[in-house]
Amino acid sequence: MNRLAVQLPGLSLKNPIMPASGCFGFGREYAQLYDLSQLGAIMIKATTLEARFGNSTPRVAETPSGMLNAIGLQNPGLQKVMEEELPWLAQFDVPIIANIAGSTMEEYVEVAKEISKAPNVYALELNISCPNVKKGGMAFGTVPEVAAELTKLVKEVSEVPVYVKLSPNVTNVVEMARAIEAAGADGLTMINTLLGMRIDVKTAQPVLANRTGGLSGPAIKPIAIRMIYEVSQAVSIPIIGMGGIQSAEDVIEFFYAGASAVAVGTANFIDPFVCPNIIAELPALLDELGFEHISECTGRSWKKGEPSVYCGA
Amino acid sequence: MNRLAVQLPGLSLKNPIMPASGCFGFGREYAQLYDLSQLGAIMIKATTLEARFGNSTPRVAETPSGMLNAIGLQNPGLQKVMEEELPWLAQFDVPIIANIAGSTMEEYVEVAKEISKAPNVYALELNISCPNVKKGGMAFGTVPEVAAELTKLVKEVSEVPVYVKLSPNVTNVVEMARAIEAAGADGLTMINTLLGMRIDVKTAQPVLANRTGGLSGPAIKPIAIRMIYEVSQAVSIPIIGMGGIQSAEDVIEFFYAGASAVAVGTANFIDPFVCPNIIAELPALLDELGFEHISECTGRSWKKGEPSVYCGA
Amino acid sequence: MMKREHMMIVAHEPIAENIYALTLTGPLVHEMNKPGQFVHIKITSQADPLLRRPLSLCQIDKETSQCTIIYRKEGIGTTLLSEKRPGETVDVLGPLGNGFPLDAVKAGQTALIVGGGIGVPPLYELSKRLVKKDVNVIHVLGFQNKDVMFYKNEFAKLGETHVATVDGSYGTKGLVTDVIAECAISFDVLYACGPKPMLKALEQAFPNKEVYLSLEERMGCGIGACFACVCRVPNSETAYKKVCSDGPVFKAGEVIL
Amino acid sequence: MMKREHMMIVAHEPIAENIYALTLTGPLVHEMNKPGQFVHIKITSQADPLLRRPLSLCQIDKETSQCTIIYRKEGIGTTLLSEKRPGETVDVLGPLGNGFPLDAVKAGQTALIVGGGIGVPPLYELSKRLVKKDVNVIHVLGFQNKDVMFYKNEFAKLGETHVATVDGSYGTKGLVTDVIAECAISFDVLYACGPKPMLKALEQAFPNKEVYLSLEERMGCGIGACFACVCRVPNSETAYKKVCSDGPVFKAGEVIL
Ligand SMILES: Cc1cc2nc3c(=O)[nH]c(=O)nc-3n(C[C@H](O)[C@H](O)[C@H](O)COP(=O)(O)OP(=O)(O)OC[C@H]3O[C@@H](n4cnc5c(N)ncnc54)[C@H](O)[C@@H]3O)c2cc1C
Ligand SMILES: Cc1cc2nc3c(=O)[nH]c(=O)nc-3n(C[C@H](O)[C@H](O)[C@H](O)COP(=O)(O)OP(=O)(O)OC[C@H]3O[C@@H](n4cnc5c(N)ncnc54)[C@H](O)[C@@H]3O)c2cc1C
Ligand SMILES: Cc1cc2nc3c(=O)[nH]c(=O)nc-3n(C[C@H](O)[C@H](O)[C@H](O)COP(=O)(O)O)c2cc1C
Ligand SMILES: Cc1cc2nc3c(=O)[nH]c(=O)nc-3n(C[C@H](O)[C@H](O)[C@H](O)COP(=O)(O)O)c2cc1C
Ligand code: FES
Ligand code: FES
Repeated sequence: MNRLAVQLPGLSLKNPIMPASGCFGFGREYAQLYDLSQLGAIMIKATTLEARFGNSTPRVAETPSGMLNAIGLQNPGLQKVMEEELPWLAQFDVPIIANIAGSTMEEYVEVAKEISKAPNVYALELNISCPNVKKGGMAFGTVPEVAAELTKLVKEVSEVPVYVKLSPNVTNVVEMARAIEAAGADGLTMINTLLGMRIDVKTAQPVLANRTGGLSGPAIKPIAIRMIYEVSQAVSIPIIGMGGIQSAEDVIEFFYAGASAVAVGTANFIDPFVCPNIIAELPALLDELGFEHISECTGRSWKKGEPSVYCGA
Repeated sequence: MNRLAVQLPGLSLKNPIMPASGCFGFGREYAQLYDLSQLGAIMIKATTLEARFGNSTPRVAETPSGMLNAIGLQNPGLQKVMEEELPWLAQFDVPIIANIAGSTMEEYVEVAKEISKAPNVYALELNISCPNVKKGGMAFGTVPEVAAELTKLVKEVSEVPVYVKLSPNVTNVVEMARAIEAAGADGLTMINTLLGMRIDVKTAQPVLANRTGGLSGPAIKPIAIRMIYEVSQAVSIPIIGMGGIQSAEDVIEFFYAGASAVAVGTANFIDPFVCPNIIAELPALLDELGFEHISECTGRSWKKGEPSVYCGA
Repeated sequence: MMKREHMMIVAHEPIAENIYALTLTGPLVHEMNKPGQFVHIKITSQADPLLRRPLSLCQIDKETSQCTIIYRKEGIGTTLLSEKRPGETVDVLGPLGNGFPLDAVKAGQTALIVGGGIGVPPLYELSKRLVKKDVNVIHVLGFQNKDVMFYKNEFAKLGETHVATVDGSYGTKGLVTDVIAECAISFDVLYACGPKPMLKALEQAFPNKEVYLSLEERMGCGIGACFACVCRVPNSETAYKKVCSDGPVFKAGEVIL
Repeated sequence: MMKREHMMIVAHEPIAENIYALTLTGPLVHEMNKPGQFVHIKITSQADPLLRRPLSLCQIDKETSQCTIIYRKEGIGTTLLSEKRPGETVDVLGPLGNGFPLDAVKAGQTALIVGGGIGVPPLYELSKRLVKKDVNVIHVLGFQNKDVMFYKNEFAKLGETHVATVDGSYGTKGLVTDVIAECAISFDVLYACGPKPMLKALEQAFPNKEVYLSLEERMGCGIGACFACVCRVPNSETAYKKVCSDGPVFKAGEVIL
């Protein structure tokens, strides 16, 4: 029995730990440090139809227990990802979740249609919530009807299950989640970054060239936990949780809130070995907490008095 | 010339530094440590019509560079505040901003009408955004029409200018700000806390008895800065900024974003002398940055190339 | 008076499993008066961990300007604290709260002093002061097991001392209340500090005695301003006491445990 | 190969105003090969400050397993770093990036080495290596003023060394480019590290020479994964180089400054 294995739509994961999109590139750098086959899955950097350079630098700024980024969806474009990155990743025994973005619904649809054909892409993650691009991005992530429409269109063309990535920059995340579930999404991933800003005291100008950026890291963890807690009780599709995860304890906290798997973003920059380390530490932590299988932790903060039942692979 | 003096509707402040509501009680504890007359103003704990006990404990939880609180508007009620707290505060040469809350519009109106008569209350701060109370609180703070209606009703009865405190838990803070400005508010204060949660790894239960709470402290500073940056460009009423301020440099960052004065909340718990310390440090910092008067800093991150003009009292 | 001071560490060592004794020096010691008062410690200068940590005064020595704190390495704050070395400073706010009332018991009378686990430290200074007043002291200390036991000998020097361990690895197997019942200890005033279930049991066991209990609650400010640490008062919907500034020591019955 | 290691501080002292020399020891030194490479340092174990700080290797001594970094106390990270004492450890990820190409210049040829301010440190190991190869080295070092000047003597031991200070408090008053023009220095290859305006001026001044420039950019990961540190490549809308993993040293013209 594998105590960490989890089953999600399209994804049979040896463990529920995966690097978050944009925090792991296409895996090449981390592959120099450890065997990527150890990972539950990999969420690759957002892919758009054409190559994009992204925003001007500076693109990152530090904040208390967090960081702002305004990369602006830099990526080599669909064709290169299909021809170079995904085939390269195929050497590892690890499912890929393709994060896709676009400026128009048509662009999303086109990317989804193509990239979902790649043999090692087992699921899509619709990035409808990137705060760092002028067109698209944000609007798709904040208006339920728009998000639902996009989900529907992508579902129609995708050959693999579709996960939609929720933005935390909304008044009512449950409403968004419900609309997206109703539109046919197979799962949710949450949360993307919070829109933030820093201003340099000496120059009086924003630190980021793009002015605003997305806040990630431990600072946002309590917001992620709250949103997953709310959404997991309102929908029945699974949630891949993220936002400030740094340790095995954090992973358990996300499961308790309602996540069925998690992604680790910013922490990869602080400790490039964080994902394999967490995977290695989880079994001992499960022992300490008295769980047979990690899936028992999902939703435990709101599933009161539920008997401890093994429900894994 | 007083380089720190600022003029706001109803408020002629010797400096723009004030403790934030709920983080300073009614001043009694801090008065044992320093002379409260040093402060620009004091925002007192939210007052409701009747005394409230608030939520069960634990009411606070620590998070990375932040804290969650779910006090639940504990306060001695309007009458006691009018008869005991405000008269006691009158011994200090410092204007009081009365933070008021309620479960219904009527309650807000009643409290506003009475408390605005107190001789040392120079402005009201409508807490339409408290995430820790079941009724009222949140809804008033997230629906523009409701917030506008409440603002109008309170303006009708208040004998002093009315500031409205914005919630960051919204998709579009500019829309809220515009609606509230249009309804006649004299100023805005922002931001209140972000809704968050922590779950105890050992018990699988939320750390706070109330389950969710409001996130404050340095962790939220980049979100506050971004929102003030957006709102200050969209409205013409002044903004009292808050959210994670700990130092004189932080104060300047809030001014650059668009604030005309600031409030310090959580930092009072870490260093009870933080407000007088910041006030003491500001003049040297203004020298270093080359400003005659602190008001020159307001909005400097977006007022491009504006000549440096003295505009203070 | 309460002040904020960067106090210098003069000694810092483990005295039991995950239990450390930290001795600090600085003028602030001269403000520390009552046993049962606590200090609020900021462990790093950075924003993470953000909040101060409340820790009780275990010994106050005005002659040497030193005070000692005994703490258990629990979470991140106390873990970081445990890494500090002599010569470094810590940021201390204090003394806070009202301590144990010494004048509740007279010379020649008997005080029963009951501590559970990490509730034991403040009772040491209390006992020293009572002994100085010629009060007869009896100590009952409860620990999980022998490995986390501390200060047994120090207490024994001051008066009769009983130990209970949950696993029976030292002294009586069981709880402090078992020892009190077993030994049929009689006393005039009871002082206690420890986990809430222990305090509740003591309150119930001695409804007609003068009992003083030191409480713990999660804190924000530690000085009475934030309303984080309130507890309810009997027979009222809205009345409250703050553990940090009205307590941490309350007379049994004063607040609802 | 890049590794993560907790390296021990063996020496740490100020060598000029707000400039510190930090000497570390550990097996990781044996992975450090090229002058111009940098390490990424996590200063506290806590989440604030969150990110690692990129700092260049100034000396690599495999015999003693020691490396030295020279840094300026700037913001919060370097301030906290400056408080660390010998015996403590720091969390180092490295070595990162590609250093200066040593084989761009042959024995008997002349290398002009130009450093500005806190760009000077990586040039010291470079110069030592070139001297070992019997390359003739000429150094031009620029500082704001005399108080923040460092390593002048160390460089002087390796070869001809000129200093410029902005305020004229030492050496030539003005910029490094003034010195180069004034002294009509001739050379085969130029290596430089320093503020961007200096690098741009050098690139423009010597369009027909082989010039290597070490760049700085705000970093997230430091290893090429996050796309924080990119710069544009001439004649392309989308092509880019990453300062952390493709640089920090680039041949002039390779990227747009
Ligand atoms: C008045 C008072 C006196 C105390 N005296 C002592 C003492 O002498 N020795 C000792 O070992 N412990 C004492 N405690 C408990 C001590 O404060 C906690 O063990 C400590 O705060 C844990 O911090 P941490 O960072 O290690 O744990 P974490 O779990 O990381 O702490 C997270 C947050 O929870 C708070 N917290 C955690 N446990 C407690 C607790 N039991 N009580 C209050 N807040 C808590 C922390 O202060 C912090 O804000 C006392 C508590 C109070 C209220
Ligand atoms: C490849 C490389 C090599 C470097 N080598 C050295 C060296 O040998 N000696 C030295 O003194 N400095 C060097 N620097 C600059 C050094 O990284 C910054 O001075 C340092 O990060 C400032 O951190 P702080 O916490 O003191 O400042 P803060 O202003 O608090 O830093 C906030 C954030 O901005 C980043 N940052 C601030 N200034 C710079 C900068 N100039 N370049 C890149 N990021 C910055 C920090 O890394 C951090 O993420 C180098 C930079 C790079 C990119
Ligand atoms: C540098 C950086 C780049 C990111 N790029 C993307 C992206 O391309 N697509 C996406 O959906 N999310 C992106 N994100 C968001 C992360 O995937 C993740 O949702 C967020 O950072 C919260 O997790 P964390 O706190 O663990 O980093 C990016 C985050 C960072 C820090
Ligand atoms: C313990 C606590 C209690 C608070 N109570 C109130 C309140 O009664 N009314 C209110 O408008 N805001 C209240 N706030 C919010 C603060 O006034 C402030 O908006 C927020 O904490 C952000 O500022 P900070 O990060 O400096 O704390 C409270 C905050 C804290 C931490
Ligand atoms: S901890 Fe703030 S009132 Fe007691
Ligand atoms: S710093 Fe992450 S790619 Fe260079």
